[in-house]
Amino acid sequence: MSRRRVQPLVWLAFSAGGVAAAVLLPSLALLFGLAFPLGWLDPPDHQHLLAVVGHPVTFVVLLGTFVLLLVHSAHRFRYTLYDGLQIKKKRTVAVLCYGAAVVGSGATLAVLWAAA
Amino acid sequence: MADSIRLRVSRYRPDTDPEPHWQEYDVPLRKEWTVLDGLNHVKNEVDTTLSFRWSCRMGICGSCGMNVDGEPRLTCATFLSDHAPGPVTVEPLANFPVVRDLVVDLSDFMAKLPRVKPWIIHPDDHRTVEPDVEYLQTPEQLDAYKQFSMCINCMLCYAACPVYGLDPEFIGPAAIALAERYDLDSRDRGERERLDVLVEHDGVYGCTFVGECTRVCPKHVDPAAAIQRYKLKAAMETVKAFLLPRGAR
Amino acid sequence: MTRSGGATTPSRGTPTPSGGTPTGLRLYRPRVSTWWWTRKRSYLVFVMRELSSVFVAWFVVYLLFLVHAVGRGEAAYLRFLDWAASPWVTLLNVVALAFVLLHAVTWFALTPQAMAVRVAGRTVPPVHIIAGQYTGLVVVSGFVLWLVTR
Amino acid sequence: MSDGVIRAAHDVLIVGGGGAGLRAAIAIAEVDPRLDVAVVSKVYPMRSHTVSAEGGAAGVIAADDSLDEHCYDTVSGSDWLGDQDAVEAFVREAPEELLRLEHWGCPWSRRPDGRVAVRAFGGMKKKRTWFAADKTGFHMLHTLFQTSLKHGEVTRYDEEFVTRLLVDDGRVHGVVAIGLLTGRIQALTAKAVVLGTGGCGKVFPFTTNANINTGDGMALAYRAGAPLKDMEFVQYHPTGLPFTGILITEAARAEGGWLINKDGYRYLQDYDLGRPTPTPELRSMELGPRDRLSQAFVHEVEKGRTVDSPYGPIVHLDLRHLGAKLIDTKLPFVRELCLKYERIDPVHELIPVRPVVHYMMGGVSTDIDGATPLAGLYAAGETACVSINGANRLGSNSLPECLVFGARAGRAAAEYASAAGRTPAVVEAQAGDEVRRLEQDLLGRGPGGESIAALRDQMQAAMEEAAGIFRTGPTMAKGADTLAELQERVGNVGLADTSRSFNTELLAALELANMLDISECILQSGLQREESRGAHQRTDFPARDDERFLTHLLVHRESDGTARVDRSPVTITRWPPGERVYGR
Ligand SMILES: Cc1cc2nc3c(=O)[nH]c(=O)nc-3n(C[C@H](O)[C@H](O)[C@H](O)COP(=O)(O)OP(=O)(O)OC[C@H]3O[C@@H](n4cnc5c(N)ncnc54)[C@H](O)[C@@H]3O)c2cc1C
Ligand code: SF4
Ligand code: F3S
Ligand code: FES
Repeated sequence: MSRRRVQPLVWLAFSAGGVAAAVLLPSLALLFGLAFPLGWLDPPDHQHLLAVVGHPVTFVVLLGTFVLLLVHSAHRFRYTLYDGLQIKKKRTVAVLCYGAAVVGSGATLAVLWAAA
Repeated sequence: MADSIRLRVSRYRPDTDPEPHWQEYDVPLRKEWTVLDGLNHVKNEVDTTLSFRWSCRMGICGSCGMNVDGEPRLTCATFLSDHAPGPVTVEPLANFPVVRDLVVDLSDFMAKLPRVKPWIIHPDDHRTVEPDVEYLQTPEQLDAYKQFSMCINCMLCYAACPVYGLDPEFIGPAAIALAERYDLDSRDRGERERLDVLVEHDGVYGCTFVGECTRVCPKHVDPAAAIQRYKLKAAMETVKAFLLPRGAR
Repeated sequence: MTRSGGATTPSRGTPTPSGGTPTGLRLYRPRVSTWWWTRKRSYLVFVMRELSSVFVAWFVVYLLFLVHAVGRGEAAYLRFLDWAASPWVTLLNVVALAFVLLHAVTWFALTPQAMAVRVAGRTVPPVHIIAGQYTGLVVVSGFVLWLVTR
Repeated sequence: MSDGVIRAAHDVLIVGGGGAGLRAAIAIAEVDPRLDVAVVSKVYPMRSHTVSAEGGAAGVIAADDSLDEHCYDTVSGSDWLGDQDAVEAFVREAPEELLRLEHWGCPWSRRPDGRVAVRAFGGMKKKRTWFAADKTGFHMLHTLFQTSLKHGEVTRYDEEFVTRLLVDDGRVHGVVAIGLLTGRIQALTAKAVVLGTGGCGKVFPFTTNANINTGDGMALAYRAGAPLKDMEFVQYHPTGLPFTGILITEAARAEGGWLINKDGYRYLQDYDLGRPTPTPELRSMELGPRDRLSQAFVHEVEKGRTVDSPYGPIVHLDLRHLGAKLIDTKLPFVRELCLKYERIDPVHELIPVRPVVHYMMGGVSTDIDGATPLAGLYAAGETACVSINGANRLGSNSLPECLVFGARAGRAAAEYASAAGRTPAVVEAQAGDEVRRLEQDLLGRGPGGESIAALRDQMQAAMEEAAGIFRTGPTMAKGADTLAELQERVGNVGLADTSRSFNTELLAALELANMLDISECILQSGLQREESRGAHQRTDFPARDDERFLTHLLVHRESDGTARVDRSPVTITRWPPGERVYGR
């Protein structure tokens, strides 16, 4: 009973992560992945960024979003392995994928905490 | 327009053939001929041993599904002229075990269908027995489920769904669409019972939203939509059950 | 009168032909090739869409590096920017961004199917849902830009 | 699983998974869940031909309607050949049955207030035809099929072809069937058998009927010794698409469509069917009965007022004035079919139509509980003749007929089975004979010899020639001669396919043999009926003759295989024979 009720919750997190990835990631990726490093835009100065990152609201938002994104990725990747590569060891794949998401979430908490 | 077209037909006779092979036939290319007319021409005039299913030849009985040029199609609604100059490959529906030539084994779907309880469930049992009065249903309430009641069980969606191909345990698009059809019916109270079936591991969450089922559906049922909505519904129910552990039941 | 609400009791006729493949058939079971998803364009798009998950994860890691660097001080932050401008990181980011955009576009396109939005008893037409999501994307992006460059 | 000749034993065996068969199965499961019921069908139940019915199902429900009026429309529509006790039972129970289907989830079209909507239909004086857009049969069949799944205790044998009824001492004890997937031929015994095997439109070349409508049940009963009734009455539907024969439902005319000839003239006004009015008038013009409309078409051909097409003369059905909105809500399937198969859009273009063989009024003779003269054998639906349809069926009466008499036959069979004794041992020997006949004589025969397709074509051509909308003694006699010759030749058909698995060539051979028997019955009855009534119009006997022919004709099979025709009286309760009046 309780075991099978986990599926819907994981899926809900996957979907929330999907929305987050669709609306939030393009701008973040474009700015911090390309525009700032490559100098298309002036990178924000360190003081400002530190203030933003250190703000409690940012902390909560980033933590929540990152965890959802990780669950999203893990969930999707799990099925990509099943379908795309036809991996039959379903349990192992699930444990590895969601395990990675859990570890990643822990790391996220640690990094954000340290930066705040 | 050329006056004939070549059909490349997959043949398999279980008594003699270890695996399917191709056989080619030239059939007249006429503007009103469907792929099914071509096959019937072969059956009647050229090779009487070719085996395939068909009946209504008007796209409603759901028996003539085959893979035509790699796409699952109703052969009685697929015109040869749209595949000219050919050759047109005709294979049994993908993802199903092949019984013979173009005939596939549908037992799997027939066993799955009752699992989703595609009938009206209502606590007042007399509703399904006594014909006393009609239950009102406004045109809007009818519209809510109508689309999902259009399924002719042609199995094209199963042939198109890679998830079903890889994991035949997956309950599959048409069965879930039918569950949704009854859930959305204002006369039904069986949502809970069906949910219990569909949250299982081979239920709705097996679908990865490839969306091919909807693309190939000849009756515009949109099973992909039914499945995703089901996922959301199941998730909401779970959250509710989580927040109100007892009250919800 | 009570009747089991649709339990499928096993039938009493000897065989159970309603369901289950008859025995003694030599069925041919086609195997799905590992490369099935290269056979059709729509399948390929699907697998690419699913692969975006890898790049979403990459950006999480990448952004965590950034945050980490910011937390360590100005020098670390600048070193991060230098590293990020290196050719292979740039290349990776370009590819990853492309996948993230693919994700966003497909996600938006599929939402109306996955969710029947009803406002005041009427179903909202799909185009409106899609347009709404793009508006969301623009607003969020604008906010991010404002927040970091302010 | 037993691998002997007898595969399984049931209490009631239903042959046919269409509207009639499924309704019978559910009826039995509901009255006595302890009975062991099985449904055998040569196609999966939801593929049965009931699926193609479009227009609707009649049942009195509107406030301004009455049972008597539905009775009268049906009786006069039948040209007084329908049995009035059966008609009364039918009319009384039809609304209950349709409501029951409502409770089972059938998506009937509704009025804005949520009540079931009804539409006009040909030959009906009131609006009483329930509909689910224009896919009524589809929705009814799927509702029945899905509801039947609830009764998991009903065994199903899908894709099993029944080849013979097992009879001993005037009682039916089961069937022999071929499992199509495996090719296994075995007997299924039962205390009672219900036939719901549908019609036999395929004896004609041009028909709305599906490929499976080969009249197997009629032939099975006929050979087992049950007589066929009113076989001469073949309904031509006035509006089929040329080439395919796909039906354009009568609902198209009920919603206001017009039939026009090559001059754009609503020609029905010339045939005593009333005056043209812009909106449809009940029991008048385009809403006249099918026999009269199809006959009017032939007269138009004779006057040279039809349009020539590659597939013979046609007239046009005009829906353009109805507008896209009405067509899309009430007739979406008509639009879909026209777009797909004729590549025309009825919203802007005329639909080419011509009469097409549609329905068999005749069938296995039964009483009002579906019982045939053969003990233990029941029949319902199009394969049976109760008779409520007489010389001409009214559109939308046959779907409810399947429900009403399917349920009645099911209940009667259940009652009979509860009392019946054990299956006698001789049945096993009979089954063994049948298995040998199929395996050695047919499957072992090899290729060469006559071609099934060629014989079938010749049979169909002969039937079209002899038993068309208008008939004469000599043409029917000539047709009968051709059939006799084909009967000889069918014994020599070659079978190139020796596979066991899904051998559709074997099926085609068996179906052809069935159709030949039925064709013969149609012509033999037709020859005997020297009058014109309903769908049986003889130019050599143009008038109705109540004196000699207010009677059913029953065809029996003699031991030498020939047909013997005799008579049985028509039951008249409250409506003495009168003139059929439309549009006046
Ligand atoms: C195009 C079309 C439109 C119609 N529209 C209407 C309408 O609007 N209103 C109306 O009232 N009527 C309509 N009719 C008539 C009506 O649909 C049919 O008369 C009715 O559906 C017949 O139902 P049935 O159950 O008797 O037979 P079917 O539905 O034909 O079922 C026959 C069953 O018997 C099985 N069977 C047959 N032979 C064998 C065998 N040898 N072994 C095993 N199984 C066998 C088949 O597999 C099938 O399951 C229409 C008919 C047509 C052709
Ligand atoms: S959902 Fe569509 S494709 Fe799938 S079985 Fe039903 S009608 Fe066919
Ligand atoms: S194709 Fe298959 S994966 Fe889902 S959306 Fe359709 S069922
Ligand atoms: S033959 Fe019935 S759907 Fe094609």
